[in-house]
Amino acid sequence: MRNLSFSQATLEAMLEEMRRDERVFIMGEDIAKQGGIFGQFQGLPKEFGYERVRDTPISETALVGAGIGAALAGAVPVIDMHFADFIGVTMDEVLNQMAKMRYMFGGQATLPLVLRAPDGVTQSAAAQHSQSLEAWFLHIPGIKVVIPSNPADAKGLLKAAIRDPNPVIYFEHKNLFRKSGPVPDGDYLTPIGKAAVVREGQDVTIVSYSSMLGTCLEAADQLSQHHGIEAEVIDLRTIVPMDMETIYTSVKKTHRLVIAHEAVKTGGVGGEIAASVSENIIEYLDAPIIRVGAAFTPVPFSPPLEKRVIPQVEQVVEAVRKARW
Amino acid sequence: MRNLSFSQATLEAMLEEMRRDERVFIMGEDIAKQGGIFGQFQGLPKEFGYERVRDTPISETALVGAGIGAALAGAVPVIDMHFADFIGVTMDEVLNQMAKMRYMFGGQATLPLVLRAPDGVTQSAAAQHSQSLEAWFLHIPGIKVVIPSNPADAKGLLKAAIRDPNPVIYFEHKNLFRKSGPVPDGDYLTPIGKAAVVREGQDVTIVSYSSMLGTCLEAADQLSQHHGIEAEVIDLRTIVPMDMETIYTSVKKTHRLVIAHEAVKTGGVGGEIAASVSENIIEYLDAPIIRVGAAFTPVPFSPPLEKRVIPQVEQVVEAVRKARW
Amino acid sequence: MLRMEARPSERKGCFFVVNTNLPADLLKEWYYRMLMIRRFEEKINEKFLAGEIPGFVHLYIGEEATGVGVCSALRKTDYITSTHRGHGHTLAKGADVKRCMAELYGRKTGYCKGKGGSMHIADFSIGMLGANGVVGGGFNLAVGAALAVQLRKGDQVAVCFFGDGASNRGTFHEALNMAAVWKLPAVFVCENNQWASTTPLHEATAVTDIAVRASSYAMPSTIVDGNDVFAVYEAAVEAIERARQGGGPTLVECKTYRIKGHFVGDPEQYRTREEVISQLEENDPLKNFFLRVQNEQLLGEQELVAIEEQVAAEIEEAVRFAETSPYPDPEEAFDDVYVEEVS
Amino acid sequence: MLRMEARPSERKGCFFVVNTNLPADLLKEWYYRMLMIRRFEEKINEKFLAGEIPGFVHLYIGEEATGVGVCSALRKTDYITSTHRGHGHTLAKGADVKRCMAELYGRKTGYCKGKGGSMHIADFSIGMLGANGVVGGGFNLAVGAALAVQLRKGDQVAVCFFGDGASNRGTFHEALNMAAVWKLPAVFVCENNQWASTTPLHEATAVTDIAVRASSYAMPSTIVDGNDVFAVYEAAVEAIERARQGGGPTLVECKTYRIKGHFVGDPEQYRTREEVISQLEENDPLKNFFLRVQNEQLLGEQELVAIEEQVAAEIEEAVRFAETSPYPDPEEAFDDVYVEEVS
Ligand SMILES: Cc1ncc(C[n+]2csc(CCOP(=O)(O)OP(=O)(O)O)c2C)c(N)n1
Ligand SMILES: Cc1ncc(C[n+]2csc(CCOP(=O)(O)OP(=O)(O)O)c2C)c(N)n1
Ligand SMILES: [Mg+2]
Ligand SMILES: [Mg+2]
Repeated sequence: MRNLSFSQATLEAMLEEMRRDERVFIMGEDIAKQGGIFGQFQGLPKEFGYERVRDTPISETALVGAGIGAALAGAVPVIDMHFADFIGVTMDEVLNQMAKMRYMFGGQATLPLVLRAPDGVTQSAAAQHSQSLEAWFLHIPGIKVVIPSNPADAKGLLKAAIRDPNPVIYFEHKNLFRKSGPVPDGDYLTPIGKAAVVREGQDVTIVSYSSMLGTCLEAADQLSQHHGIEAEVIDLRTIVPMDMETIYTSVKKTHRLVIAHEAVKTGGVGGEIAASVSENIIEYLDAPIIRVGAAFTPVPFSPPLEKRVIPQVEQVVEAVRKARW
Repeated sequence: MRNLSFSQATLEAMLEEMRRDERVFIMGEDIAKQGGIFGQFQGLPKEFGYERVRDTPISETALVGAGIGAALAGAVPVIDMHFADFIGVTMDEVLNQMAKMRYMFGGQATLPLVLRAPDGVTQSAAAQHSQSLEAWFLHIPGIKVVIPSNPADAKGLLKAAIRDPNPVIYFEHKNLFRKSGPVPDGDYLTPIGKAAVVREGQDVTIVSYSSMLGTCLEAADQLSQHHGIEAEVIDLRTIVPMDMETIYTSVKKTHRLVIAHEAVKTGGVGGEIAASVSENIIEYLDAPIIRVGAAFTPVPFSPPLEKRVIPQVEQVVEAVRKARW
Repeated sequence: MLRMEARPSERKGCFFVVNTNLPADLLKEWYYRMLMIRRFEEKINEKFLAGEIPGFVHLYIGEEATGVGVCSALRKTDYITSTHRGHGHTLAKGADVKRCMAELYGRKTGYCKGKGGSMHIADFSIGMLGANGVVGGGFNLAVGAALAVQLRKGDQVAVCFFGDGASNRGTFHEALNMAAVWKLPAVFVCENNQWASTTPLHEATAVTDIAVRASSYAMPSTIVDGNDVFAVYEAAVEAIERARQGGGPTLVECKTYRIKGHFVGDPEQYRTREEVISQLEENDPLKNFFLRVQNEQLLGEQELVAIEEQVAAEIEEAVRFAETSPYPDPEEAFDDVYVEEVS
Repeated sequence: MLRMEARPSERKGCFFVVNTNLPADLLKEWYYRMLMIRRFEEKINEKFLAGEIPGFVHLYIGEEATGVGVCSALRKTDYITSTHRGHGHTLAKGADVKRCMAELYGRKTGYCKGKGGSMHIADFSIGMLGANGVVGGGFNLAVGAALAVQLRKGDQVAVCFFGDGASNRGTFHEALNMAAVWKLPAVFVCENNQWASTTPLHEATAVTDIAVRASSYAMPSTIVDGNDVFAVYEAAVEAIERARQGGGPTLVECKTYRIKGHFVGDPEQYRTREEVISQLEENDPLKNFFLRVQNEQLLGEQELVAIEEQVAAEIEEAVRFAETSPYPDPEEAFDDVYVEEVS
């Protein structure tokens, strides 16, 4: 076990996978020459050259479209989206090509493709550079979606995504890149499709992921210290396919459910979880299901405004206290 | 009251609004010369000319981007997306410009813009021409979304959308264009943000919209005739802002809720409704909330496959019968 | 039928003087493939109007020389990306007509097991990476395939077929720039058939020759008579060889014409019957070919007849195959979303 | 400061011979606006590094002549669209420096009430339709504004500023084609500063002159020294007048250089210090201007000093204004999502 930042952990994943499989390459805007905005590609070209670690023109539809074409033709592309916000530029490629090709062609196509999408709010980046859009992809059959909350999973999920024969979107929160945590030694994968219970408790289940997981753990500590409530905290880790079994098991124990994410609450991943629970195990619930998510606004620039629309620890605490009749 | 098809009703709306306000114009691919794939623009250029009824290059990002620019500069554009499936091509314009400009610019910008997006499954159009994507826009603050199920609302909502000072996406189901129904005489608007109770009942609430509303009404008839269940059917009509009050009122009466849409069930609008209900009035529920939606697959081409993944009357009937402990 | 219409005496201003050293087998291959496409599309037209084929169908009639001219210059292992008008490209690349037909019929024995249909026909075993319902969706797929080849230091080439209308999509620009700046082994083949659905070229496109646009990427380009398979082939060979040798991409514009409606059932109110008839008379690629090989005695009557008979038989067999094939079981709708089962 | 550095004797190879008939007021306006931008950006740099300005900030230093040259040829009612590097365009179009400064500070008195910040600064009252955090996001906004003008038979013009990097986005292609085919009153101004973030022009772009790309749309184009406000102005006047008279769009390429890092805080590992210094010495648009007006005696020493003092005072005042302005109330975060309140 070492202590590594997300940047270092994902860099290790890239190094290991590019060494293991020469079909793996990575391309994106401004990733090679200066090592990426978050230093997450630092030094990669030194080992693999500027062909396999490739700076591209500002052409996001080409970036993803060519990634898809390369995958169809036998390569294993990793595509850096620079900011997840720009995925809209190439949404047709994601929606109508990447997600559907295998199906439309009756299984002829295989698309071992990873889109790395740095998302979330970071220091007043404002409306076009602060979004969390994972919920859209819940609604697009054919794609897997992973979203780590700690460096160990960041490495394990990235390696798993690269080895997965399906297209995978890998969301990585911009504010986490510099955060550190323990990372196991050696070659390991974090399984796609498996949530993790990261804190046990019997009073309420809190489901979260990515940066908000940390917020929820803080809230859980406060709840324990100040309110005598022991929260069970689940780190979703994968959005598609979603590990509802782990959530059901926990809710059957705690009878209360709070879901928290940084993405806009309305239409978010929390809705899907709440709906599945109220469809399949509603009889276990002793309280309303409370969702915590960003306000229904674009993300504003000014710090006090930004803070107002993005969920904070207090809101998670409050949500848990509301999750009772 | 006349009996008009959706095509005719929306054509009337266009005629009336273009006569009323000379800032209104419409552009899209192949809409002027031949009247649109569904005849929905037939004859418009004759009255307004090929400037205000404008065929465009195959350039969807320009179509929407220029629509936004025109709105900023004082015009009132109506943009035909040809097929809703192509909205991915211009998703960045929708997500990062259209939805956010007013906010980012602190209220300086006004965007009276309508995107008309023909959606849904029609006769084996296959994966890239059959989608219902309204759920995405639930998650993008700054846009309104309407979706009529009958010709009267088709006209009233289109007129309301054109007069609305905000960007509005107007989904119109491809299979409905040729369907007919009564349309009131004269100038009227269907209010944006108001659902309609289209069938009263006390045993279960069924929420639906667009083409699936008809399926639900058929299901309600069968439930009444064969199972002695009287369903209350709500036509959502607007997806954003959503009229949860009407849903709450009904659920408080029936204590049971089924939501049905043609869009993929996972991550769909039904999830948001179920989550809101289980967050705010869960104590009124006597049964799990059941959602009906398309299977988690792209839409296949072959007729027996297509039918298998798209919800049919029987599935709604079955869902209602499941909505009991 | 075609041969009758195409008797040289009946055709005004017909002249072919240049002789050719092309092997007879290649010419026979062209005739076979072009005629196969023509007959296939005629059959699809008929069956679609009879209600036996579901979905939307776009016919390649009148454009056979471009697909066949280009694909006959390719190897089986080379890649092509296609369009909504993709049957011709598929057959030109060498796909099995039975499985094509079955796919359009939505049968389990089709290339895509009935999941794709006309707009998503594909045969990956011969590098045909799929028709595409998104206009302009294929540009970057071809760029990516060429990139994969370049990365593994392979010698395949990726060809992207696209329409004049598609050349106004942003994907055109991004793809050609990327291919040029990286010197990828790609060839962009514009099938400029003068129309994009109801819209004539000049109303949507600020230039008349799409080939002009190559200069935005410092890319070589060429314009050929897309109704002349000889000319298309020659241009294709040059571009493909350049790509294969590491010389980077080329834009080849083939001037042709869409003889049938945009889709089967198109009322065609946007153009006159005369325009279509004159094009059919003057610029039918099959007639052009037929007259030339007769005039120049490149192929004998018997060889031509044999091909025609073979094509007719294969089409008949394909229809029988499709019509007797089962529909997929409804539960198959849940397969092929992911590589493995994901619930 | 600038004047000191810019003494003619200190500058090698300086020569300006062409005389000019431009009114002194215009020259003063140029100097005032260019210097205002320079001083504004220097102040932003300082305050950002001091942690007083949040967000991401991209400076316009070295490119003042393009924004000012173009905007001084526009009317107040004309439109511009801008980029992530938008302070310069905003000030060049005539915005209030106090409200610009306050916006970058995230204050309630800023143009966007603190909701936008550097990347979303805008002043609709003077037709400045917004900076844009999406590279290439502005092309079609300008096309649309021009379309609105054409539809209402107005005489305004819409100018789109964009970078060399942005010219590889598909939106460039779609916008220029649409503007050309509809003969819209638009002008596309490329600020070719040789770099797109860490990527030099030639690595991402298959051509050296972005202006070449106009030929893909049969659009007139011109290339000017973007560090020479005289040249920029002249080209802008021609293009803008063409647009205003119904002659359709023009692509104007201004060759310039980004003297500062891509954003404040950029480690700039991708280029040498020498490259930057030599550009600063040879191609600083403010020096160029200053030397020329002195050499040709177009403006007097007193006039220049007066402008410098005014700019200094306004910047100081703007900082004071921003720093003493309140932050927006947190609850204001919920305003302006829609025109009316929508819960
Ligand atoms: C992105 C997108 N926009 C619009 C359409 C609708 N559409 C299908 S074919 C077509 C015309 C295509 O013209 P062209 O590229 O010239 O090809 P052709 O049909 O002439 O072969 C249009 C507009 C589409 N399928 N995809
Ligand atoms: C669509 C999109 N892709 C990528 C980025 C990230 N990005 C911001 S500025 C920039 C470089 C832009 O270069 P250029 O257009 O030449 O403008 P310059 O910065 O040189 O003024 C990049 C890649 C972005 N903001 N938007
Ligand atoms: Mg065409
Ligand atoms: Mg630049």
